[in-house]
Amino acid sequence: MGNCNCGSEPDIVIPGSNNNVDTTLLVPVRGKIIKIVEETVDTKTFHISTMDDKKPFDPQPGQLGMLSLPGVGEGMFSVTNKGENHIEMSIKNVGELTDELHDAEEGQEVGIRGPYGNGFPLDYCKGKDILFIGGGIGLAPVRSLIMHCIRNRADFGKLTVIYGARSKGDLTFKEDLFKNWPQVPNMELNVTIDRAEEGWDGHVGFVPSYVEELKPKPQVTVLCGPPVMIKFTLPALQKMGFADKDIITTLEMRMKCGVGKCGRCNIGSKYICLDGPVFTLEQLGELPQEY
Amino acid sequence: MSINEVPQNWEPKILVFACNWCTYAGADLTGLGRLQYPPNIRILKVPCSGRVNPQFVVKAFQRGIDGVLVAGCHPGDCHYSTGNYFTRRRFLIMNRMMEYIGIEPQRMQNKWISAAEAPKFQQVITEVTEEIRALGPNRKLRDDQWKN
Amino acid sequence: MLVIQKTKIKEILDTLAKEYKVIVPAKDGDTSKFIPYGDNTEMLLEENVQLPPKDVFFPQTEKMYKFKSKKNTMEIENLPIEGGKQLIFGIRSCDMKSLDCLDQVFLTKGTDEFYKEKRDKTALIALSCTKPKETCFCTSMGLDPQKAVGADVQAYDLGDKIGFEAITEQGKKIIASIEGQLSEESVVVPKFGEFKINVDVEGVPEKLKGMFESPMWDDISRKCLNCGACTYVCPTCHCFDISQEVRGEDGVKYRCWDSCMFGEYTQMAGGHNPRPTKKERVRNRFMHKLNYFVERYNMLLCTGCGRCINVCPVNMDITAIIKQVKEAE
Amino acid sequence: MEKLTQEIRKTAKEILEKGQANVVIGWEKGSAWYISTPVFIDKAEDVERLVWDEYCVNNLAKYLLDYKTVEGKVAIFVKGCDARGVNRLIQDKQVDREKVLIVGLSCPGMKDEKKAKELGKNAEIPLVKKCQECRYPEPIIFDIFLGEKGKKEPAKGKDFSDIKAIEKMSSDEKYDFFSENYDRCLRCYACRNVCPACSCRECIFDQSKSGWLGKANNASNNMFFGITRALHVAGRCIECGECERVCPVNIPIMLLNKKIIQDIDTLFGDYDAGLDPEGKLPLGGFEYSDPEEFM
Repeated sequence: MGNCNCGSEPDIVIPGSNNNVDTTLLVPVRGKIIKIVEETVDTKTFHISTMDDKKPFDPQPGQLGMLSLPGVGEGMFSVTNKGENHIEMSIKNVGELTDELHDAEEGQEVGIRGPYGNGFPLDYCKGKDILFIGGGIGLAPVRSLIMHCIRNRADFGKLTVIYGARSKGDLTFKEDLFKNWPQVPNMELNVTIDRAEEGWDGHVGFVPSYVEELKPKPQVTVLCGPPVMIKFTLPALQKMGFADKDIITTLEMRMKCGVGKCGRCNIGSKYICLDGPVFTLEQLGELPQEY
Repeated sequence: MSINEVPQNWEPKILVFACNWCTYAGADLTGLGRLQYPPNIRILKVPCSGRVNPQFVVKAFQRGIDGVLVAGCHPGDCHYSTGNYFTRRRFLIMNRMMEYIGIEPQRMQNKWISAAEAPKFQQVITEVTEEIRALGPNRKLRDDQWKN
Repeated sequence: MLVIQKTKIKEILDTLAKEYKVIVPAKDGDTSKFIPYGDNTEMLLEENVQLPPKDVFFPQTEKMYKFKSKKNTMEIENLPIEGGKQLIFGIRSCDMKSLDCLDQVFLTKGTDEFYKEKRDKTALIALSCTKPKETCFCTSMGLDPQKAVGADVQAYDLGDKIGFEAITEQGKKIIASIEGQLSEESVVVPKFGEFKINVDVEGVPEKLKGMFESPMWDDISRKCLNCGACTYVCPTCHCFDISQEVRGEDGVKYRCWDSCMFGEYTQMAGGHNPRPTKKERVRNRFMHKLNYFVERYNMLLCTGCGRCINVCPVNMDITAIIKQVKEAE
Repeated sequence: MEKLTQEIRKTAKEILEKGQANVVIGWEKGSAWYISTPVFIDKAEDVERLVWDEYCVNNLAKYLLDYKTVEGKVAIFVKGCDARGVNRLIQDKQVDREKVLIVGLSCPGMKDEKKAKELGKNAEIPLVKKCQECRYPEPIIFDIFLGEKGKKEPAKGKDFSDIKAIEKMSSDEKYDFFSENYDRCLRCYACRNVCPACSCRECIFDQSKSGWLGKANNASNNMFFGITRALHVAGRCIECGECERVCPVNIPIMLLNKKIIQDIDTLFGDYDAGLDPEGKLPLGGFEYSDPEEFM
């Protein structure tokens, strides 16, 4: 697969190794939530930096971070963007930890470790037209690559986004979708919601059919969303003639260690936390269907 | 620390599960009547003594309680008419179980104390406290590996 | 070979105990395991112990760090990793091989400090086997029950004596420290007895790759109780959970053994479980042992110790499964 | 027993061929002569796998829960203890009586697989402990009965001598005894998973997030598990002894269960779980005349 780095062995960065020699692989560094953006009713984006206002780690697009709330627990989340001094994680309220996180306020201290996983194959994507397909919270990991492309605009070709959510209220990253990204040169935005509603004059319909309708012609497709969206979008893409190696997705599994040791996030012999979360459709075809 | 060593200034810690309708009201009355009883108890109000799941008791011992008293309405007086009959059956078994695994019977007691029985509340708490004081601190079932 | 009478083995251990915390196979209530050697230790040298030595390096529960949280602040305090110089006496070939497997997991592709600390500080005196148990099949897994991989010293069960052979530099030092108590004798190492279980694992990992969807998994998993007995007595199973205990403001983060047999193991927040029933869990366990691990680290994750066969309440026999894979079309 | 094995196969074949059930749960020969293990037969041609010998020790009742939401009938072979297990599940409304076809077998008492492993084929192998103490070798519920009754003399009365011995110890001795035993517990949950009285769809011990029982393994947590489990099955334990048999570290789990059985007998009158699928559970109710110790 040429210069794609999906399958390569990632170097493991020992978290916190820069500021505390005693830390080990599984011990987080102390950080804090510096900003909380309310994306939807049940999704918030948390901006996290270290206590001395630095970036906790420098993630590649698509990589993961382990966020912990003292006394509640730890959870693995995709890093949706990074700034000069912070990283961003968009988190949907689905369980105990995420529920507590949603109750947190700016200034809340957290534990953070990472980055984990392989990230998107940047070299492979370089110079190409890229289609981003997202559904619901699935835009979060995809956004890390979109933001990377925007920061390095000259390195990539046309950027096309097809994003859908259940309703207008469920659309995440509204500021990007409607304010920031439309300013980006050679970038096309297509937003859809499942059912028509008042105050929405955009497209209505499911993502897979919208993809078929738009007939985009990218060189690489990056998609993430709920399983049902992926299930119906993939055949649509394949029907349009895209090769499996040019369709890239990112998976999630329950994770505890993040470093390929605790065992649970395997799909076949691959660990999502090390070899994933980013896989091409070609790679997924070689793995058992157990995710 | 050896199992029999009593730390300085040790005071028994006793958890009292008190039913809302009788014993808790009885405890209230004890206070209103200015009847003195040892300050060693922590009262946990439950809607009915029947609410007390035996695992609450084990958990209390795990977390460092020296004795547990489960108290409710007298048989026949239950606010929910029969809750305390279930309590009676359950704790006849539970108390024997705790004794069987090595918890001294004084550490796991049940008493019926009505809303009017302030003197009884005072007396029971005094007795239980003294019995447990005599036994010393409980280390059995204690989950103290997290202290360091 | 340098030998000592079995009856005098305690003298050697006493000498070693001056420098090391000595860990020996011994009886523990109605079971047996590796425990620190002491005056009252009932050593068990006739057969391998029922529980593996993995907890010496990878304890069932291990504190990782402490934290303190008040309102919205938190502090993280690292704990010193426990582990002084120690020595295991009497570890068998199968369990030595299991350390090789665990090393792959914990020491490659990111070093696990908790494991490494203890592994580095532990000297190993392996003991040869003469009499395989009913459930032993280490030879089938390519091991030599009389020659362990990675030991500092190989000890030989010579009947009423034990012979010692230094393998590594550290082993030579160990032997030097007890040399005065040993005598030089020419000995014949007895042949080991016949294995009741023999199974051919040749080609099984490769074949399993294509058997993920095989109906075989439905059949063999039906009787599984999904308890974690096999995984907890397995010397190579290494899955863990990370959890915490909180008392007021203070908390301790610890890791503890987990089992792929449990439903909670892969249960995701939000409800999805990629391995929802016993079929998926059983399949994952055996695929991990016989295929996934081989693909990843180029070795089987089974050492033939037979402990899982010994404890399984419903006779899920890994050797029977290997045979079934072999025979499958 | 060889003859009965043939009959079992014939019966299973008939059941499957006539469509009286979609699956037959029985025993097959395991990977050693001293092991027979549960087997599930869905096709008539597979009935040859079924066996009946003195190592069919597994209680099969628990497997009925796997078919709770599966359409169609399940046939199950039962010994005395399996039958009580099935009854228990029916009593708890976990299993629909209409959905089960019960084939009874008179149990001669099963041999101790662990002892067999040690002693070898030619030795006299003793019965498993649970079978030595068994008072109900005959299935008390069945639709079809195979073979003859009376293969084993039932034990006379319940033997609480081991319980009494512990009761005589001092508090500290008792605690040392139990904590040393539970210190070994691996929390593999084999005892729970095999138990026909443990039928909760979601078990408290799987809810580590609820905070009742941390995943950390120590004597305190393990005893919390042991005591809580004993109390959860109080009045429902059918004394099949499977928990103790399956324990990989040989914890005498039945000492807790039998203590409760003894106390129920003394306090509330003799009771044997799993005999009457309609009956009231001793801890699911009360009598106004129960002993009063809490005045």
